[in-house]
Amino acid sequence: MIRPDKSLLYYPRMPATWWLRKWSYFLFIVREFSSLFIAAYLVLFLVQLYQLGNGAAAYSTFTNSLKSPGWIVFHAVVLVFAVYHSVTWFYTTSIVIPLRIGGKEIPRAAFTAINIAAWIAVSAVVFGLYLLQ
Amino acid sequence: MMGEALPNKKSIEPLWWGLFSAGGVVAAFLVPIHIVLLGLAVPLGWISDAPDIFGHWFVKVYLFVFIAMPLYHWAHRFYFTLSDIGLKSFRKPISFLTYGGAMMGTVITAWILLRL
Amino acid sequence: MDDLETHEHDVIVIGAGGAGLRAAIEASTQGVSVGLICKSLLGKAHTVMAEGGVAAALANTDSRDNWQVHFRDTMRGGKMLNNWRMAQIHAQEAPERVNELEEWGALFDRTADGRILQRNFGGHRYPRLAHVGDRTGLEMIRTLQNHGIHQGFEVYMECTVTHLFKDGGRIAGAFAYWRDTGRFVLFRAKAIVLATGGIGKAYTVTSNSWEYTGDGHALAFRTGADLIDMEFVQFHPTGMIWPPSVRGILVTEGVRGEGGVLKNSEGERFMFNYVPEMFQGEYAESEEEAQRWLGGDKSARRPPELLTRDVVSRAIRSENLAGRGSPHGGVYLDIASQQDAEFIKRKLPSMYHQFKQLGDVDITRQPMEIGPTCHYVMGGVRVDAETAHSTVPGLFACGEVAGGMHGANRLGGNSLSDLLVFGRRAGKSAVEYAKSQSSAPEIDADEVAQAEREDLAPFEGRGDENPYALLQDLQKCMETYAGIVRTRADLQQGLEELAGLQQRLARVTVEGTRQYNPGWHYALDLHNMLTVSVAIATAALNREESRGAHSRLDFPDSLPDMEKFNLTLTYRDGQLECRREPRPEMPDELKQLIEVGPGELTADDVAPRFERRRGF
Amino acid sequence: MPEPTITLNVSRYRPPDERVPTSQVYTIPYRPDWVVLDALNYIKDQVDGSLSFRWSCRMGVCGSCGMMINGEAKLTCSVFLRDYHPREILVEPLENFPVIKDLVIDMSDFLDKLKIVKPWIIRETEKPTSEGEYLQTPEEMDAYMGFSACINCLLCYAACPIFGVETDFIGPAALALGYRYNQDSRDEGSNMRWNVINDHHGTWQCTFVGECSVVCPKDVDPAAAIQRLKVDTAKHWIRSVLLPWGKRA
Repeated sequence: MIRPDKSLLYYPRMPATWWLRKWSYFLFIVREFSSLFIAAYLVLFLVQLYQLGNGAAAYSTFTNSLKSPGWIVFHAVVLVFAVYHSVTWFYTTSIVIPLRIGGKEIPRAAFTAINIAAWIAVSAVVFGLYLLQ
Repeated sequence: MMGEALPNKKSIEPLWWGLFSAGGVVAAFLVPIHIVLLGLAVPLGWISDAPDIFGHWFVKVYLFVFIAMPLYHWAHRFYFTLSDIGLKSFRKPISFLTYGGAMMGTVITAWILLRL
Repeated sequence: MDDLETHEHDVIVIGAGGAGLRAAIEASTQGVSVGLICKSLLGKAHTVMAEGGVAAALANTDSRDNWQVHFRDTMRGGKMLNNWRMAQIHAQEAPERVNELEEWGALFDRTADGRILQRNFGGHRYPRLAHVGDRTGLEMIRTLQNHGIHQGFEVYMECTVTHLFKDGGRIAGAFAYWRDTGRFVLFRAKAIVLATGGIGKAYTVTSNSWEYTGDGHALAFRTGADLIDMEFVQFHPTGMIWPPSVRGILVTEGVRGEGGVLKNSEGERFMFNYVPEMFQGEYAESEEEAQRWLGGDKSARRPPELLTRDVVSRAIRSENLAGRGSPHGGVYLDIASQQDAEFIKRKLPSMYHQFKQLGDVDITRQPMEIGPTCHYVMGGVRVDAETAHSTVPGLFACGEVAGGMHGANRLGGNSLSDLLVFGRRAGKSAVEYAKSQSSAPEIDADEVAQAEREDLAPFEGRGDENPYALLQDLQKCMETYAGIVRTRADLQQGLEELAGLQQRLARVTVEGTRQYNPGWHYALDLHNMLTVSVAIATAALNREESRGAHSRLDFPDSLPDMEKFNLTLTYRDGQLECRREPRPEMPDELKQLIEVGPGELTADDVAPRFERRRGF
Repeated sequence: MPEPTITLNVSRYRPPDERVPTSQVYTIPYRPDWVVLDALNYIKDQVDGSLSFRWSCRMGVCGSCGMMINGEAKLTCSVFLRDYHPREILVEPLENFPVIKDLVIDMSDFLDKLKIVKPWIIRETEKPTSEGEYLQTPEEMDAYMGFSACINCLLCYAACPIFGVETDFIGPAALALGYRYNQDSRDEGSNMRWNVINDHHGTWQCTFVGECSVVCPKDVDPAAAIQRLKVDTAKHWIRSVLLPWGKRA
């Protein structure tokens, strides 16, 4: 491809704050950052397991501290991000791996709904198993 | 601009992406209920704590997957997010922090679970 | 001239629509250096807007089809004025060109057993148009573009050619400007292929885009090549007419091919009243028969909505003159009453969206309001049928800019096959010609300097004429005096006004710099449009009969004597010369094909195709 | 009653005198049935003949007239003034591309990218044309038909922030084209495209913002194509790592 003159072109620069320009971009960044909150939660949970390994006393000191309003708020916030992750994940999965029934792709919303139903079922099972232990 | 023929290098990105995907699935299905159970319900006293459950070996295997996989999910997303928002010149150190962090997290998780 | 950017190729192709791309692909596979120059972006040329399909007698949908019937339909559609050899080559080679395109990756709608599906179109005896929905042109140009980009020819994009140079009698090169910088560039070449498309922008209501300013016609003409059949400008019967901003935009003939019917304001299917003598007995005579045909009954004849474009356009005009037109001067095209919504959306997705989006009309429920729109020029550079060589040594032409193939009227779908068949031939013979030239032609420095002066003239502030105003006046003049119907008085008046416009053009002044300056580009395009407009009006004045797309109110009949020649225009010493070029005699076996009924052609010719299929 | 008007705030860039874009305001008669392209043509024909922009078909198929309309990538032949009136309309060149003049962008880099995904049918053995077409059932065609409707309008590149950050990214339209050929039952060349698709600037650069598919005027869905390429590439990678002795191109 022959182009005559590149020297007169104006090259726009993308500002680092591009994700503030559009609501959809912002939601994208929120989705990506949800992974950070989830990871933070998992690290906290790891600490809990570590304390469990240190004995009953250490463990109960730690679990008692989780009752403080700060940690409750932390968990609530992480939960919001985690749920956001789940919902967006199920929707994107419907795009990445199209579900075909009888040769036809089923609507993405329907596939997302199926995924969400499965998610609720899995959560119920985990909840139930924990209660039954 | 890249030329017509790209080097036939064995990119490792499919591996990271595979781990990221697996982690995303685990996180999507399991993290919310765990937060509800252990982060809210138990501390708020709605249900009683049951630490003994963590001692079963199959729960340990479950927890290993539950914790380690989403760490790769985080690593992959965070690495790209930071470069998307303008830190692409620091790609190398960021990749050490993220993917390296996830790998270290995997080892630590295994160690913590084994000493339970 | 020393500091002028210069490129050298064996073959230069001007125009990157279907014909130009096909020519460049062919030329570059022959191992010579090829340059492809286009004035808009690669892949955006007018071919992209073709909708209905590409005509080729593949005989996939109806086994009775073969090249002989296609040839016959083309000749009869062209009112026998076609260059018969071109029509023959076209009909014979089109299937292979379509298959080749398919092999390069083009997507086509398919029959249940996996072959290319074909649809009905006006003037084609059998379903013959290979298509993909109603975006066949897009698929074609994309396939050619994608195939072409790894062929190794050089593409000069957004680069407009304004002059051709000769060395002695033979072609030597081209002078152009880059649209983005306004700088000039010189191309040296042994052979040049013109593939610049048509002239539709000379009319107010047109389906054509801004590129269609008759550049190739005018370049060839000024270089001394003959133009042929310029009186024949096709008005497509179905263009959008409302709202005003979309006036002229094409509504594919595929709508009628898929069952759409034309109705006047009284709800009558008026086309039954307009079957010309030539086609008597080939079209359904009642709505009942037309319905049976639509239902797939092979004994029923096709509905009269599928008559050739010239016939339908004139019928629409007559209905309006008789007071039975639609509110905005057209008629109604109705597919909603013929097919269900699902079918329409699947077969005509672009039309559905186009009307929904631009016209606020749901074509699955409401009729479309449509009217004739300037669509195609049958006339063009006179070329040799086998080689696409013009009368200037080294200058070739293919696609819409070439004349002869379609005679007095083109059948829908034949342009896409035309540009494949003759694009390839032009590329091939340009290479042969270039290889036969022992010495590289020289370009005279004075001529280059003169070309530069002429192109820069609009910046010199010679007057206060605005190029846009001039363009609008030109379009209005052509629409009024050289439109769907003509008279001697109108054409004479038109020529007089064109002479006035010519003088105003010398006073055109543009503002701004040379960088991407649309005003300047228009000012230069206007030269070509005026040249072509004068050619059209002159030829139209000289053909004193009505035939195909050329309709004279003062000579309403087709005259057998006038079938014996084409009108040829030559530019000599600043004067336009119009003469009658006798048509070469057609061999008897081809004559027979045209005279006998189509049913008698099939048996022998179809059999070998099916033998081959089974082997595949 | 005065004639209703509408205001267009149009980005201008006129090198070599101006080296950064400025904006110019035009107030013109308002016509509800006009699209933005009609308004720009009105300005060019009646108000300011030096305003540069690309357009061609007026019917949403050539893909020349893409611009940013109030910050959204749109084909200007398909957005109506009535959707904005009486508000002002901000018209800018497509984002993420170098600007040549006013609303005209340089897209030559994109054409190079198209080439590297090898958008043509690759066969292990070629078949002569005289044997007729490759057979392909309507179902096989449906598998890729939606991904073949691209008109190269570049709206997806303008909407992709990843391309904005890293212009070496092969990008939505070109990758979708590669996917289209991989999905084509007539094609046997997906191994030949693997390198490009598996490159860091190929699919892996995409973080699935998804805006490309939102702005696509032809519903091509490049976002889906790229994610599916990731799945295919990951499978291919696993095969090549676990079965390195297996057949590979």
